[in-house]
Amino acid sequence: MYIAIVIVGLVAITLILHFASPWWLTPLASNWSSIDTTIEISFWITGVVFVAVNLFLAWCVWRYRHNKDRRSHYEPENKKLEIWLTALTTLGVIAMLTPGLIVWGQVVHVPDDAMEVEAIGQQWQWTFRFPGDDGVLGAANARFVSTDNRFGLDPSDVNGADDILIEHHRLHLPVDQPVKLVLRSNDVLHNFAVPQFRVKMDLVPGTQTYQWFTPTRLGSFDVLCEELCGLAHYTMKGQVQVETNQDFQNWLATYPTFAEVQSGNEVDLAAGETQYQACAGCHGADGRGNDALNTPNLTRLDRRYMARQLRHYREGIRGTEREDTPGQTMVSIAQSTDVDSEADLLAYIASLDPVDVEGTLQGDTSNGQRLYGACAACHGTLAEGKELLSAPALAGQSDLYLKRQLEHFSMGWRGKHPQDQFGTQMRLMTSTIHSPERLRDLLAYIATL
Amino acid sequence: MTHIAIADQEPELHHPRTFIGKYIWSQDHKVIAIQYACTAIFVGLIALLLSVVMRLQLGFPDQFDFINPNMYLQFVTMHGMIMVIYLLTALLLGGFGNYLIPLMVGTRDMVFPYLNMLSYWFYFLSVLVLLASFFVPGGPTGAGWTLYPPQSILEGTPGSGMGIVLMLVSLAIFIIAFTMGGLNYVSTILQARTRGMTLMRMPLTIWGIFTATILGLFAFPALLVSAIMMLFDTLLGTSFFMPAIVSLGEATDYEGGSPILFQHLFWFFGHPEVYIVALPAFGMVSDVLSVHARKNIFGYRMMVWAIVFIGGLSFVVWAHHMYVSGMNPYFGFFFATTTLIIAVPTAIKVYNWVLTLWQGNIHLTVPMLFAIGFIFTFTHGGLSGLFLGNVVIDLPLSDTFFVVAHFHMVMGVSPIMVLFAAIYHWFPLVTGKQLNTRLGMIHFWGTFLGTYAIYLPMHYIGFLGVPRRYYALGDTSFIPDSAHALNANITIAAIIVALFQLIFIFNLFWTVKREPKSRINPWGAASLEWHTPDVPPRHGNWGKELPTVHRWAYDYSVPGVVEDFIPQHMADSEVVYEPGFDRTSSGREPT
Amino acid sequence: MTELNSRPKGYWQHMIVDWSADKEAFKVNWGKVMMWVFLVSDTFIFSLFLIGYMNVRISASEAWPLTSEVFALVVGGEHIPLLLIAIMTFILITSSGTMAMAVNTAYQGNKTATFWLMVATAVLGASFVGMQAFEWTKLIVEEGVRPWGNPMGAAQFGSTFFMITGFHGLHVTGGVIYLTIVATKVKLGHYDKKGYQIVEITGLYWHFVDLVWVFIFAFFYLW
Amino acid sequence: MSADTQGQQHPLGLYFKVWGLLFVLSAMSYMVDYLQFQGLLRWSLILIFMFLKAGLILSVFMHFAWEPITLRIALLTPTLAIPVFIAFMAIEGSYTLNSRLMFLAG
Ligand code: HEA
Ligand code: HEA
Ligand code: CUA
Ligand SMILES: [Cu+2]
Repeated sequence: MYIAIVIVGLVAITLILHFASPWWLTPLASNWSSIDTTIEISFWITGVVFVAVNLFLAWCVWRYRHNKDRRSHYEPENKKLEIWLTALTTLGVIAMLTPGLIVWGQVVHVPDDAMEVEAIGQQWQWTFRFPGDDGVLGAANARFVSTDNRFGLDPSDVNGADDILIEHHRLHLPVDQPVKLVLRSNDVLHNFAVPQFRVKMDLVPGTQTYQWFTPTRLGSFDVLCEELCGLAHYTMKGQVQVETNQDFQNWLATYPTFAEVQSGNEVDLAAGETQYQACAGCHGADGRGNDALNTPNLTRLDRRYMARQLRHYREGIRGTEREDTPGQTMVSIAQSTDVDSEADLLAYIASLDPVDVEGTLQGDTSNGQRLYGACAACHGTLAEGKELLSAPALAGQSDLYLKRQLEHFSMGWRGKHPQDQFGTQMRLMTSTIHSPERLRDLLAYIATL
Repeated sequence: MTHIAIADQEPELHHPRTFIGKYIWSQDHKVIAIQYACTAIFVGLIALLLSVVMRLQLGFPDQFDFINPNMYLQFVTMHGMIMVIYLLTALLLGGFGNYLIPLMVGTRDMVFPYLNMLSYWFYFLSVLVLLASFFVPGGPTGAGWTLYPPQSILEGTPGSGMGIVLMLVSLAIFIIAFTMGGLNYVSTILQARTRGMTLMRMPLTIWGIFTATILGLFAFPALLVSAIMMLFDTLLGTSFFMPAIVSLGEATDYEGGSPILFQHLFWFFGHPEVYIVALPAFGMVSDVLSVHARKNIFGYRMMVWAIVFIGGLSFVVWAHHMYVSGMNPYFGFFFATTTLIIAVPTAIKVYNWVLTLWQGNIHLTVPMLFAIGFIFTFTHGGLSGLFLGNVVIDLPLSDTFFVVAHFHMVMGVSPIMVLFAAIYHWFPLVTGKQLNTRLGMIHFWGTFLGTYAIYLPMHYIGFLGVPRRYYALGDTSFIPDSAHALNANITIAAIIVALFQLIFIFNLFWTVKREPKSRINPWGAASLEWHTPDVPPRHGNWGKELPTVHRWAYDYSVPGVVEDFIPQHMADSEVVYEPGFDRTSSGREPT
Repeated sequence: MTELNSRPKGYWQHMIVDWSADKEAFKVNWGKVMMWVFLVSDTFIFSLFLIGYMNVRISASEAWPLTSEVFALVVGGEHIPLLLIAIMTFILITSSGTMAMAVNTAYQGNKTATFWLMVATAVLGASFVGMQAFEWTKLIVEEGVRPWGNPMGAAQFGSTFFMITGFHGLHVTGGVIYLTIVATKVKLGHYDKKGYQIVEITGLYWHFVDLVWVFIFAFFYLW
Repeated sequence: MSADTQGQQHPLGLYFKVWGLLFVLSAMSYMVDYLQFQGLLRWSLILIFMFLKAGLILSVFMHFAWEPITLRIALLTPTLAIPVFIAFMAIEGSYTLNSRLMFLAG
């Protein structure tokens, strides 16, 4: 008895939830309105079937509930009824499938005027590549990947030389321009999904995959990795910024070609040394940092990391919090350093002898070791840092500095800016530390490495 | 030597004397069934516990320090794997298959009892190996139950060392166990039926189990092959599934393999697997509905053909799990079409279940409630499957919580509802006692309403675009805050549902200890298993003489007959008609 | 019993009669049915191995080693391609023949002949495995083929080779043990009461192993 | 048919004939390699000899030809799934190779 009423109730609740709730597909921002239409069609067909079948079910349960004085009707089968139902269902299936297949035909077929862009996935970051003037992406293979050739382009392929490398998780695209997004992975499976565009495709190491769409709305959209790719899968996010063609061209012009990246610049160590005098006051002449002044050990940091951080300070991505005094200091310093000769400075710092700063924090190192398990994937089991993964070394770093940074991450003082890809990841990762005790254990363990 | 059918052979049974022979190394299909069931329910409860821990993290991110991203992935993986393989497959086929096949087709035991016993012990071993992976360095694998390489065997995924090796070994052992059991089920059903038991007189339960077993025998090889290849990749450094890779900044020696190959192999197994757990449930629920509605199952022959057809089709739809995997995109046309075609035979089954209730005389007993709940949840889950099957719709929905909601509705709720229905239904046969009805009612309402409260909203979380296998969502620009509140509510519902299962477990023990013996055949079922000389049936099942079957299993409420059901083994001459009833007009089984 | 049904005429009628029979669907011993079903399942295993091999071979961008050279034997200074493989093929076929005769003699009740034919089959099988061991050794030691790589080309060559022939070799080894057990029991007269279907069932398994070799020979060595 | 009453029994002569034929076929498929046939001819010969051998072993040695038609059909039907899988995996393999050669520098 109740069950009949409950089923009617559940059907009602389902319908109410569907029509009254705010939860539905995010507003579309690409040409794929036909996908939404197909969903709509499927929704109506299945919705009608759902309501009809279950209301009939409830009615049967109610109408034919047990009654001592009645017997069931004996009817093994009813050919006509069954054939009718089968035919109707087949019709329903055809009605759903036909638009689906037609739209899939469009999905598979890339229009000729599509602009080609490559998205490269790697645990757990996104980078992008444009084909450059020749309009052809050079061949690439994971075999070629090294710290000097992070995209793994084939150096012998002439088509690759003018490819523009975007070493950043933010992709800009011109509005209303069809894009063929070529997908490549250097390590494991990933997936490039933008919910607003309704696109999604796996990146498969060892082959190349693709998808296409036309962004139709200006704005910034999240790229999510939706194929389990290991521990930090959930932190692997990127962005697509859709803008006018002019803005797009300006943006693209700021990135180097493969050839430029390969040739590298001559550095002037002596000039770097002079520049460093400004830093030496706080970071020490040997670069070992100074806990009293809250400065980190620079000798253990790699050049790319430092360059990125300076840029972040300069562009208001790091150190923006008023109460973050050391950060605020660095902001003004970074703004006063000369961007063009920064390479000299960083080369000089990199040439300093690495120094290890002794740990000062006490804690349960075996618990710390357990916690460090998650960090090891990127920072290395010896906390030596991995330049290819953009993860700085932690060993030998001042533990008070590390502590402060981890606290900043968890408070949102650092890593909150959408442009700060790795900061965002660190924010997600530090949220698993949970307590000051565990933080201390972790740092005490890192200090032993 | 003339060939003699098993049903006509002299019985030769060696009754075990010792306790060990009777209950541990037993070759009696009923004891083996109970061993299977207990082990499966035990690991199932572990998987349930894992799901609660996962839900806590999803509902209340970062509130609990006993879970971290590593453990989250490990729990998801083990939860999924245990539920699908070690709980559902084992319980439906190893448990119910073992118990019901010989009783329902009227034989004394499986054709090869010794192999049947081995089957259980191999299953037991596979469970031990599986559980052992929780205690090895690095913990169990966290690659998702799909175990996709390359990540599953590379640093950066939890349990990529010992964890994945033990997982694969455990699966291989499970497959051996399944094959030994499955050969028995198939041969018994084909070759050892009793006199008068034609295939078209078998209860649908047997049809479901039979087809599922066949699917298993031909689908598990794909899992075995991919497991062996992956073991080679991880232990010997071969490159079946591994192309050139820079793993976490280190170059590896792998070269030239194809990750997509694994996905094809896995889903060539994986899709039939989901029907392996669905078909026995379809069969059992048909019987439960028919018995408790006191009405024959509607359209028996269509039901049989639908089962067989679904089974056959399930081998040509596998790549609907791979629409966005980067396979050749033109495959999408073929697989979308085959996938949606499956909806037709499945729809027939749904209609026939409802039509069985139509014009019936429905007893709302606990098993019946679960069966009706099943129709509702399965319809919902199946219809959401049609979204995913229609390749373009899968584009926005794949790998989101919509998929999670779909397969829980259709697999995590529906077959589980049938299992409960089946346990409540057959408990009086297995133990001679009827499970406490009041506790059963509470359990039903908690489970039915609770699971719908979990999975209905989950579809919408998926529509919003929340990806699956995410430890935490972090900040996104497109997900409203209300989604987080929704997640919290889902978690609360999940915890409540889990607590309701305790009532069920309590009920099991309570009934065995405290309840009085029930009537024999309390539901008035017509199929053979309820008509053994002893209840619970003893070793050998049938005493001296095998029963002879005279009719199908669904002669309920036959017009003119005094009783409201005619047992399968009752000859026409024994049926008592109401005085003055014209026999020639009475109903007949469809043949 | 089904003697009520007059002999069915034609395939179609036969099918209908069998499928609608009670007791059993096939008028054969259940053990044989079980073995057949197992063999179909095993067919899937080997097919999937071979399909996996096909897929990695098709998608390999590196050259596939030339099998007729890799598996050549030098006899009297002469390079003879695939010689050992050919011999192995002949051995397996011979063993299939002896097995077929064992089945025949078993049904005639000639236990001694059955025993010796089965032993011959087992010995041939064992020598097959021995030659395979020789082939593996040669490949590993002389040609430098490893599961994870080889000097001649695509790494998957060694992987698939060791995996597929290894799995087949395990089947042969298992078969030899199975044959030995059944042969002994035949000799001891364990089946006098039950009948000699068991020999035929063993034979099915053995022929299947031969059958698989036909495919491996064609696809792996010749292709 | 003897299958019903007795175990499978067939004239020895048949076995010997088949045996001989198997030897001949094996030798012929070996010659395909020895004579270094290439291309389509090679593949079709390999396949022809393979299927002939397999067919002989299956139908005569394994007595498949004498089994009841019901059993034969029941055993052969499921294997239909294999050619389907072969077809898809062959297409998939070429698709992968294609993408490797075009974009991945080998
Ligand atoms: C018991 C298990 C079970 C069952 C029965 C099904 C049934 C179906 N499934 Fe599901 N599925 C899973 C278990 C199951 N599935 C699992 C475990 C996964 C995820 C695995 C993973 O990735 O981890 C999955 C994933 C999954 C995907 C992949 C999604 C993705 O990863 O992107 C797809 C896509 O096609 C799909 C489709 C279907 C379809 C079309 C059916 C159909 O068979 C449903 C048919 C039923 C009905 C249609 C309802 C009844 C019909 C009517 C009432 C009338 C109908 C009327 C009309 C048609 C008009 N399923
Ligand atoms: C049969 C299969 C089954 C069952 C029953 C369940 C039950 C549950 N599952 Fe799970 N689940 C899977 C199969 C199943 N699941 C699979 C395959 C995955 C994918 C894994 C992957 O991505 O790799 C998954 C993943 C998965 C996720 C996704 C995680 C993610 O992607 O991030 C979540 C999240 O909420 C979840 C939650 C739950 C909950 C709350 C329950 C339950 O708590 C629901 C309520 C419980 C019951 C209704 C009772 C169940 C009772 C028993 C199990 C024990 C006794 C049984 C008997 C006596 C019959 N499951
Ligand atoms: Cu990359 Cu998930
Ligand atoms: Cu599926």
